[in-house]
Amino acid sequence: MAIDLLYFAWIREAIGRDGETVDLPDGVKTVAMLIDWLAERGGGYTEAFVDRSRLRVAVDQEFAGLDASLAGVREIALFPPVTGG
Amino acid sequence: MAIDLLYFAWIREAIGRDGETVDLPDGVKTVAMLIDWLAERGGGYTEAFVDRSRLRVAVDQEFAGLDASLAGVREIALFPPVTGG
Amino acid sequence: MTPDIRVQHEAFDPGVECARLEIDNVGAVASFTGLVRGEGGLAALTLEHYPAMTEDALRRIAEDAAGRWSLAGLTVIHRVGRMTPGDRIVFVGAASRHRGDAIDAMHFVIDWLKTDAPFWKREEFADGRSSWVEAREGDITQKKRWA
Amino acid sequence: MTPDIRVQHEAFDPGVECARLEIDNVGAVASFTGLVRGEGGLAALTLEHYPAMTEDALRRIAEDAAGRWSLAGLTVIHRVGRMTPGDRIVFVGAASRHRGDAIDAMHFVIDWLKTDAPFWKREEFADGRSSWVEAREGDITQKKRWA
Repeated sequence: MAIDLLYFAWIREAIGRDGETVDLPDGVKTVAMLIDWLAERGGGYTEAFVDRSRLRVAVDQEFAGLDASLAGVREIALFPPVTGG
Repeated sequence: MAIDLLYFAWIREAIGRDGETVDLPDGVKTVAMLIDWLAERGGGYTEAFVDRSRLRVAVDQEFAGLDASLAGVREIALFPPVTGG
Repeated sequence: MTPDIRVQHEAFDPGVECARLEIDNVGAVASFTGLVRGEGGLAALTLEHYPAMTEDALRRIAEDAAGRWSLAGLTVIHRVGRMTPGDRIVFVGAASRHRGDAIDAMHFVIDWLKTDAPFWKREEFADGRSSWVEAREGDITQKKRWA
Repeated sequence: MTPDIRVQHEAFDPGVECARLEIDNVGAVASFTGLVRGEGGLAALTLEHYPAMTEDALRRIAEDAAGRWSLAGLTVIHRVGRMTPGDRIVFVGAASRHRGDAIDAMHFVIDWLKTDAPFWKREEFADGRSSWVEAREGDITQKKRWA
């Protein structure tokens, strides 16, 4: 299954790109599993996801938890806690 | 003792003037006594002071209670609850 | 920080007043503007006040706010005289490093102004009636929130 | 009442926005303006956001406010891109018949915006350092006040 990933703020900087489209392996069912899978790539990915308490997620443009399912999802955004306003 | 009285809003309208200087009789020691004394004049005075729950007072330009003393006071203002803003 | 207190017949411009509060290192400006509502056939509102006391009463409220919150600027303007629907009556603006201080100080000043500043409103209606506005019990309740 | 939501690179004018909220029968306009503070040698701030989501997130917060309070108008403007000290970042304006609704709605929107809208601030300093702003624990606490 193909899914669009978007990265913001220091997640984007650590990974070195603002997004990508990936084909999910069969076993990757939740956002947490997606992050495990990405972190295994090493380098900037590992660095970006080393502290998951500082990681926030949107699933199809809605804030979600790390336990959110990936079933039927088209876009996952990964970013630090927001700091606007 | 001479004291300046000021009237505002419907107190002023009932009495028909915005203020006056009065010579206080000896027994008039508090704002409440002053009001009793004024109310005895009849007409607009009686009307203005008929409902004391709706009466507010400033003594020398500070909000005060009806029990405030008149000793050494120069100016008493009598008015309804404020409605600015 | 000296509060800027004005009691005046003239109109004021909230945009100009807010911009004036954008002082160095201010991160937050909160403002409140109160206007004459033209409901129920209201034709005009006349604001009477106690000139010798009004500015001091406003200054006391503003200084109380300045003691409770960290402020870089605080402006309170209240018009007196006759106004018509849509006219601005009152402005409170507060500036601070952080939003909480600016918003709470502004809110405090307008709540206290409603009960502790010597203004009285008289309404005139299109049909010729006129009456003094009654004080609202809710204003006392609202003010007590800050005790 | 449809909230007016804008996410833009361009500057905005709080005075113009407040005046726009002075609609018929509005008795109260409350506003908040957030500015770039030039403390600690800050040279510039860059606001990054999640374009596909930002406006919806702001609209959701605004509609939540419109459901909680009686509002005649609600404006939320957030700039993105690079800004320098003194620049305005964000504006929230609320209009209502009564002051409590306008002030509380404005306060609610800015509090929720701080935690529920996808913006991120990167600071650049005069000495060349740069860093992402850390989220403040206090912003979460502040938001929970409205639960």
